[in-house]
Formats: sequence, structure tokens, C-alpha cells
Amino acid sequence: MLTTQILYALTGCVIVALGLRGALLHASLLQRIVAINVMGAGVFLLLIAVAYRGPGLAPDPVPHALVLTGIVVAVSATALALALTRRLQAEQDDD
Amino acid sequence: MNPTSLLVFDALLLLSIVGLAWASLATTDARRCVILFMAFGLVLAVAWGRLLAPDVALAEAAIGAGLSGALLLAAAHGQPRPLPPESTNAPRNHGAAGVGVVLRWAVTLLCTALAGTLAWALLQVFSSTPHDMLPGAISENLAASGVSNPVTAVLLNFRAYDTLLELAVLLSAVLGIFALGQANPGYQPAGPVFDGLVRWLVPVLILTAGYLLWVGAHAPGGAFQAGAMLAAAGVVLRLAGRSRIGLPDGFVLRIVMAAGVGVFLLVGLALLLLGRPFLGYPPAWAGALILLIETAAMLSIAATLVLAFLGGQPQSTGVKAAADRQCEGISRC
Amino acid sequence: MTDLLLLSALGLMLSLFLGLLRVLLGPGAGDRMLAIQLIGTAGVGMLLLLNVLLNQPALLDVALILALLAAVAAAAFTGQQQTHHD
Amino acid sequence: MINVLSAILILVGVFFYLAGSIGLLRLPDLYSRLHALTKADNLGLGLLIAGMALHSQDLLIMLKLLLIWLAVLAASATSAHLIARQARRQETGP
Repeated sequence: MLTTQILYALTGCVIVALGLRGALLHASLLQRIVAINVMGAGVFLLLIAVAYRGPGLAPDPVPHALVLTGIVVAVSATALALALTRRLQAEQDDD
Repeated sequence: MNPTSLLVFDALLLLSIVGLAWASLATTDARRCVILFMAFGLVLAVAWGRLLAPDVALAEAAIGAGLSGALLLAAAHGQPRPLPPESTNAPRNHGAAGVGVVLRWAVTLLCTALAGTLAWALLQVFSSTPHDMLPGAISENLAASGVSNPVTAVLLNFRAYDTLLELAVLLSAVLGIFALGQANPGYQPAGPVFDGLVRWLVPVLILTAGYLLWVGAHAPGGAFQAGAMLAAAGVVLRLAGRSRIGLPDGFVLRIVMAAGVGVFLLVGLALLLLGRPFLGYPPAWAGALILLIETAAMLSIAATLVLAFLGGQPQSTGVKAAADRQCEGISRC
Repeated sequence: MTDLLLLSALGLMLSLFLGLLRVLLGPGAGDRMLAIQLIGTAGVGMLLLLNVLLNQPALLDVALILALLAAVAAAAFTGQQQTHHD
Repeated sequence: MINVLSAILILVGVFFYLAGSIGLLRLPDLYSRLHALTKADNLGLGLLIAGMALHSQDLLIMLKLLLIWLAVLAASATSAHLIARQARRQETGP
């Protein structure tokens, strides 16, 4: 077992929990979106830690590819969520 | 190398990551939350570098620390300014204060349990002997993949299906954004200082995009990072108050948006007609086909990300110019 | 040399932590943005050091991207959106 | 000889980083903090990059390092200007 790998993976778990808690408890939609992004980052940290093989060794490329696409999907989903938020607020202002 | 001091470095890096995540979610001020989240992205980019994941670090530097920060900051501008703490608590405390506290603790407890379970599962995985069948298979077949960067080989050859579907996800996200209405209002023209920066930064960003696309075949880089850099050029132009930000108009824009999925599908179907499996490139052609798909994907990703920053369907420049003229005729608007 | 690079990376980490304190203390959003700038520069420095320490030449490109996009955050923060209606 | 010089440059660079961040923390108002920050950006990173360039002894890497330094210089000057202007605008009112 690699200490580095364990340290980073456990931090990933903590970040996932922090993000989930924020997404469930925050009142503001924008901050919920940020919280979901934090949670995603936790998952990414976990995956990249699992891929790590130690200093000087090539890591597993499959989780890297997963996280790479995950980052791009996360930003477009965030943009969609922000557009939804804007529309919701506009509708509320009209009432 | 001295392993203990590297371990100290790791510990401090992780401490800052957890601290930033906690701090950005602990505040109720939208702007503070977003700024802290941007710092979180910056530190994450260093962490990816530390874990020998330079491909991911490139994407995080371009997207996590650049684009999504700009996106969220623009959204936070529209949020109401935070009220002083006394007044924010008042309306909530009316009836359900007790329930609120109980709920808060219950959620915290459940999230802690989730973290514990995840950690337990991970430790189980780590303590068993690693079975490196997948990385082994990749390094055995890398020579036939057409590229020598294993991450690009996974994305565009071994798991090309996933990437095709991912581009479809991006396309549907933009279509969703389009369905929600018009783009955000543009920015006021930048002052001379920022304008001077933009004048050389945009060409450098475009060059960097080209470099990342090309280098992705044999070193960290590729369509995703390159697309993000191109998008950053568009976002910079937008922030500088330019009306033309490199996005084509109308029909051409739609073609660019769909180019990634389209070219991917066309290549896959053409290979089927030639009697090969769907997206099973002949090894001699693999390098060229991957570059072709990656170029189209880069353009689509860039268009998607710029449109995501606009937050809606852009008004075509012709219509907008007419509207502006009309505006000036009536009053100063 | 590697010991020195590691020591420098730890120095930059300390600098990053001081910047984090300023992000947390504020008081204004402008102060926080300044601190973000410092954290970005410290990140660039750390990536340069890690590039030699871990023998990962691609981290130079990561540092370059961070450097190129360092001004985007400040521009997004200070940019004034046009108010179209009324 | 070159190694010693490069080590000195890197260490002095880190020193300026620390000086800049202590300034950012200790100085009383936004404008003086801005001044401290430019120390870290320009001098700290500049010296660090000079040290790394000497260490690498590879022309392509040196060019990339130079580009990084120029980009950070331009970005830091521009953001400092933008943030200061915004702060002044808020002080004088809209």
C-alpha cells in the first residue's frame, strides 16, 4: 500500500461528503451548484489516487481518461444548471 | 529524493484542498463562495500534477481554474448582495428552527457515514493485490492505437464509444441552454490596459490550442484541453466587450456544434461499410483518423464552452447590429 | 539539488497558505481576488518545481496555461455587464 | 558552479514569494497589498524561473519558461489594474 495513494484517496472521500452536505443544505441555488462541483472534484481525486502507482511508475491511464471527460462534462452541466437558475429567478421576479 | 518532505508537501496540499472546499461551502455570500472555489481549482491542478496526471492537470488548469471560475463569477454578479448576518437569520428562525437544526445534523451524520463507507471500500481495494490487467492491455496494444499517449489512446481508440457519447452529452447540454433563452447581456468595452492584454493573449491562446491538439498524440494534451483553450480565447474576447468573439453565425455555428459527434459518427459508419468494426480503425490509418476526429471534437468543445459562458442562444450579429441602430435612433439605451 | 527543490516547493506551499489566510480574512472581494492571484502564481511556481522533481515535462505546459489564464479571473470579476432592458 | 548559481536564484525567488505573501497578509489596505503582491509575482517567480532555466540548460524549455514569466507579468499587471480600478470605483460610488 502506498501512503500517498491512501492520503489522496481518503481526502477524496472527505471532499465528496463535504460537497454532498453542501448540496443538500444550501438554500442558494448557485451555491448548491458549486457544492455539486466540489463533490465531483472529490470523486476525481479518488479516481486519480486509485490510478497512482508510485513515484517513477506510469499510472493507469483509464481513470485519467474518465476524469478528463468528467471535467468537461461537469463544466457544461454547470453551465446548463446556471442557465436554469437564471430562468427560474426571472420567472420568480415576474410573479 | 527525500520521501518525508514530499509527504509533508502532500499533507499540506491536501489540507489546503479540504480547507478550501469547507470554506467555500461554509459561507452564504455567493461571491466569496465562488472565489474560494476558484482557489480550490488552482490547488487541484497542482494535485493532479503531483499524482502524475498531467493530462488531467492541463484540463483542470484550463477549465477548473479558468473557464468555470469565469462562468460562476458572472453568475454570482447577478445574485443579491448578502444581507448582514442578523437579518438573514430572522425570517428562517420563524417556525422551523428546531427542525432545521435536527435536519442539519442528520444530513451531516449521513454524509459522514458515506465518507466512512467510501473510505472503507477504498482501503479494501488498496489492501488487495492490484490487478493491472487493464493498464497491461493498454500498454500491449498502444503501438497499434495510432498514438503514443496512453490517455489519448483510451479516449479516441480503445474507449472511443465513450468519447462519442460524451460529445453527445455536451451537445445536449448546449441545446438545453439554447432552449432556456437568449444569451447574457455582453460586457462593456474594456479599458486600454485589458484591451492591450487581449490583443496578444488571444493569438497566444489559439496557438496554444493548436499546440495541445498536435502534441496530444504523443504527450499530454488533446482535443479536450485544446478546445478549452480555444474557448478561453472566446471568453477573453467576450469579457473585453467585443461583439465578435470568433463564433460563427447561424447555420455554420450549428455545424460546428455538431461537428464532433458528426465526424465521429461518419468515421465509425465509414469503417462499418469497409467491413471493420464500428470505430475499429485500421492501424495504418489510426493516427490520421484520430487527428481528424480530434480536430472536429476540439471545435465542438470550444463552441460548446463559449456558448456555455454566453448562457444562451447568441443573437446573430446582423440582427444585433440592426437592433443597436434602432436603439440609438430612439434613445440612449 | 532535489532536496533544494523540495525545500523550495515547501516554501511556496507556505506562501500559498498565507495567501489562503487572506482569502479567508477578506475583508473585501477585491482583497480575496488579489490573494487568488498570489495562489495562482504560487501554483505556477510549484508546477515548475514538480516538473523537475517528478520528471514530468508536461507540467511546464500546465504552468503555462495557468499563467495565460491568470488574468481571466480578474477580468470576469471586474467586468461590467451591460444592462440591456430599460 | 552553474548549479550553485541556480540554487541561489531559486532560493532568493522563494524568499520574495514569502515576503510578498507576508506583505499581502500584514499590510493594512488593498492598495499596499497590491504592491506586495507584485513583488511575489514579478521578482519571486522571475528569479525562480531564472534558476530553473539555468538548471535545465535546454533552449526550448528556457523559451517556455520565459513565456510563462511574461504571461504572469502581463496578467499580474492587468489584474492589479482592474482590481484597483474596481475598488476605487466602489469607494467613490457608482
